[in-house]
Amino acid sequence: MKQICTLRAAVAQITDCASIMIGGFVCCGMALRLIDALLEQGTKELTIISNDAGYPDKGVGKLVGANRIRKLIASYLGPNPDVGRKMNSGELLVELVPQGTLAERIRCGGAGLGGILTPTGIGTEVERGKQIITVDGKQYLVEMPLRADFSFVKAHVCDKMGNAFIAKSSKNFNVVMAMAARHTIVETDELVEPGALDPERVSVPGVFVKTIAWSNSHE
Amino acid sequence: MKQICTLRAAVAQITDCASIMIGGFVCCGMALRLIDALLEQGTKELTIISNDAGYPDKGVGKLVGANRIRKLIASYLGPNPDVGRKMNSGELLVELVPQGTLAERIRCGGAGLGGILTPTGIGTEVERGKQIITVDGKQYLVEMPLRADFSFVKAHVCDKMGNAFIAKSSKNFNVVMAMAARHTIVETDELVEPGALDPERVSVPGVFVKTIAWSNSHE
Amino acid sequence: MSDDNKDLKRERIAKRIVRELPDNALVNLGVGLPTLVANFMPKDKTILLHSENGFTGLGPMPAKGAEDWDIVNAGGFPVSILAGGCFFDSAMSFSIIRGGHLDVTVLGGLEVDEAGNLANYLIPGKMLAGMGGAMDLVVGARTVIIAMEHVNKYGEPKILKQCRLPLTAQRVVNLIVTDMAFMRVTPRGLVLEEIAADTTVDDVIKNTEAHLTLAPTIATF
Amino acid sequence: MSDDNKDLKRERIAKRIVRELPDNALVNLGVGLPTLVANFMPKDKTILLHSENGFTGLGPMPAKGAEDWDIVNAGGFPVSILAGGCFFDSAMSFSIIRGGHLDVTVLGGLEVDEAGNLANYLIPGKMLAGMGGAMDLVVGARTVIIAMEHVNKYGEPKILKQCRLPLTAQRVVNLIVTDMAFMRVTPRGLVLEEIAADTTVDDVIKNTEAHLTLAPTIATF
Repeated sequence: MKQICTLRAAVAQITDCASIMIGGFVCCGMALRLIDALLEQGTKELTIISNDAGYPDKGVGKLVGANRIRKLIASYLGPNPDVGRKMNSGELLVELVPQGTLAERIRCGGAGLGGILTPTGIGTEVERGKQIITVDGKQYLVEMPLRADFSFVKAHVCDKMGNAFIAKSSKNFNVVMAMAARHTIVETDELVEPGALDPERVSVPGVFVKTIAWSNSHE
Repeated sequence: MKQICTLRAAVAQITDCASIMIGGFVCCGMALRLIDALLEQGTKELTIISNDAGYPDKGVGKLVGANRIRKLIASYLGPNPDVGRKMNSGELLVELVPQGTLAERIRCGGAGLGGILTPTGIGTEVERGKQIITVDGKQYLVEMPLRADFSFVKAHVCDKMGNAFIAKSSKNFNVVMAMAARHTIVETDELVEPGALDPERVSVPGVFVKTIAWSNSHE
Repeated sequence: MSDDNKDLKRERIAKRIVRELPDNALVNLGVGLPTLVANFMPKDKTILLHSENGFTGLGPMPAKGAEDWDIVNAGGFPVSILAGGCFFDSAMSFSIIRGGHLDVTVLGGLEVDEAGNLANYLIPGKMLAGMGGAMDLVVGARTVIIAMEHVNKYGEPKILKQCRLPLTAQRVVNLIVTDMAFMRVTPRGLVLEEIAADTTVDDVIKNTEAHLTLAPTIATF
Repeated sequence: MSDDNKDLKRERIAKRIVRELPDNALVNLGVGLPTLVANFMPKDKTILLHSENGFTGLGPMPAKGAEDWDIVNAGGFPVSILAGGCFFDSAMSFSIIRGGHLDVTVLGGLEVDEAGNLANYLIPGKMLAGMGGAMDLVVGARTVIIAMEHVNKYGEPKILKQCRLPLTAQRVVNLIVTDMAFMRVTPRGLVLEEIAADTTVDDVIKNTEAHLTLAPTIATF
C-alpha cells in the first residue's frame, strides 16, 4: 500500500542535496503546500527541476528566495526576476531547457528510454555539448533522460492506490514528473477509497506514486 | 471544421498503395466498420501498421485474408496463423516490431521527434541495421519515427471538433496513431456537439482529427 | 510616444496579424503583445487557440472574482476554455506543437534577421526570460509570425542583417509585423509588403538594419 | 501424459510462482500458462495486475453473457477491472513496463539458457507469434520469471547451454519454473533450488542440457 501521511511527514524523507521535480506552470498545478513544508523543514542544496520558478513569493520562487536551491533546471523564468539576479551573482546555477524538450527528457526518464532526437535547439546555445544526428536529411539533437530523487505532484483527487486526477490545465508537468522520480509524492486536495475515482479520469496511474500527502492532514 | 461523413465516404479518400495505421488490440478498439468499408471498396497494395492482425475473420485479419496488404508492420500475430503462412509463401511482407517500440515510434512520428533510444531489442534480430548508442554505460537502439497516410481510430464518443473519448482498454494504439497520420479518420459510435463531451475525458484531442465517420450513418 | 498612442500601435499589429490566420487554424499566441491578437478574432473564421501549458479552446479572461486558477494561459493568468476545447499534459501539448499540428504561432521578438533567424529569450548578463515553449513553437509551427516594435527602447533597429543575441532558432520566421511594417521572410531575404498608415517606406528603411526588398506595390495597414 | 495430469502440473507451476510475488507488487502475466497464476493469488498479499494493452487492476473473466469487450486482456479475451485500477494508452502502458515500474513479469518460453537468455517469439519458418510486448517486458521488469514445460513436445530439453532460436532478449531471466524444477539464474549459471514432488534430481539433470549447480539443499514443490 501507499504511504499516506501529513505534508510534514512526506517531506521528512527529503534530505539536503536531493533532486526534486516540481510540477506546475507559473504556480498552476504546483504542490504549494509541500513546498511550504519543505521550506519549514530547512532542507537545502537542492536541485530543482521545474518548468519555471513561479513568482518570488510563491512556490518554487520561495525556495529560490530562501537560497535553498543549488541548481535549477527550468524553461521559463519570466515571472521571477530573482532567478536571473541570483544566477548573475553566482548564488544559483541555472540550466535552461526548452519546454518541450524538458517534458520529453522527463518522460524518457520515466519511460526507460535512453533519450530522444528533437529538432528543437538546433543552431542555438542549447545544442552545445550535445550529439547531433541526421535523419532523412534533417538534423536532430540527442537529448538525455532526466530523473530525480523525488517529485511533487499536485492532485485534486487521489485514491488510496495513488491514482490521481489532476484537473484542467494543472496537469502540465505533473504527469511526466510522476513517472520519473524514484519517490513520487502526491499532494492531494481530496483523498478517496479505491474505486471512488472514475478509472477514465485518472491523470497519473497509481503505480508511479509512493507517498500521498493529504493537504487536510497538514498540522 | 472537420469532415463529417459516412464510413464509405471516409474511406473513398484512400487509394491503392496507401499506408494506414489501424488502432486496436486483438480487435478491441479496432475500427471494424471502417475496415469493412475499405474491403468493400477493394483498395489494395496497402501498408498496414497495427499492433496485430486480429483474427482471420475480423478486422485487419480480413484484409490479410483478402490479399489487400502488401506489407504489415505489427508486434503480435498469435491469434492469426494466416499471416505466418502468407509470409512464408511470399505473399505478404511482415516487419515485426516490439510492442513498446511500436508505440514509441508512432508517437515520435506524431510528436515531431526524430527517434528514440530504447533498450528493447538489444542483442536480438530487432537490432539488425540499426544504430546503437551507449548512454551511461547502457546500450540503446536508435528507433526511427513511423508515420502514415491515414489512421483509423475507434471512438465511443466524438464531438464535431474531433475530440474523441475512447473507453476503457480500447484506447491502446488509437491515441498515438491519431497523432501520426497525415489524415486521421475517427469511427465513432456517438457524435455530439462541441461542449457535450467532458474536456477531462478526451482521449484524442480534436486537433489531430480530419474526418469523422459516424457509424450510424453507414448506408 | 504616449501610452495611448502605443496601445493603438499595438492594436494595429494585432489586427494586421489576425488577417493572416487561415480559417480553421490552430493558433498559439505568445505572452505579451501576441496575446492581444485574441481580442480581434475574426467573426467569419473559426480559429482554435492552443495554450502550451495544456489545452485547446483558450477563451477570454473571466470576470474579476470568477477566476478559475486551474485554467490559466501560458503567462499564468486565469482564462477560460471554450466548448470544443480539451485539456492535456505538457508532453501531449508539445507533441501538438513539435509534430506539425499547429498552423500558426505568434511570438514576440528581440531580434530577427534576413535569414529568418530569431532571438527572443536571452540578453546575456541582463535579461534571463528563458525560452519557455518558444524554441519548440518556432520549430514546430507551420507559420511563424513575429509581432514586435520595429525598434528597441533606445530607438535602435531590431530587424538586423544578422542576429547578435543568442538565437531561439535558425531560419524559422515567416512574417514580421511591427508598428511600422509588414515584412515577409523569403529565400532572397526580407520583402517589405506593407507599411503602417502613419509612416513612409523611407522611414521604415531608415529604422531597419536588414536589407529590405520592396514588393511591387506597398499597401498600407 | 493425460490432460488431467498436465493441468495439475501447470497448476503446480502457477502456485509455485505465486510464492515468488512480493507484497504490493505490480505484476504482468503473459498469455497462456502464466495467466494461470492469476487463479492462485495469495490472500495475504496485495498484488496489482498490469495488462499491457492498457490498464492496471486486471480482474477475473466475467460470467458468460456479461462480457465487456472494451475490457480485454493481452490475449484479447474479456476480463474485468478491479477497484483501484485505471486505464491508459499503449505508450503509457509501455512506459510503466520499460521505465522499471513493473516488479515482476511472468512469461512463457521456448528456450532459456545458462546466461539467462530467452527465446520465446519465433521459430524461423514455422511459428511466427511475434514478440508482442515480451521484449519490453523482460527488459523492463525488475524480476523476470519464465513459466514453461521442462521439455518440448518431442521430449527435448528447453533449458540449454545456449539458446538456438532467435532471442527475445539477452541476460534477462531471473527464475525458471517448470513442471520439474525451480531454477535461479545467477552470475555463475543456473542453480537448481527445488524439484517437483514427482521427480528426482537425476531426472531433472537428464532432461536439462544446461549445466545445473545444485543448491546446498534441494526442496520439493
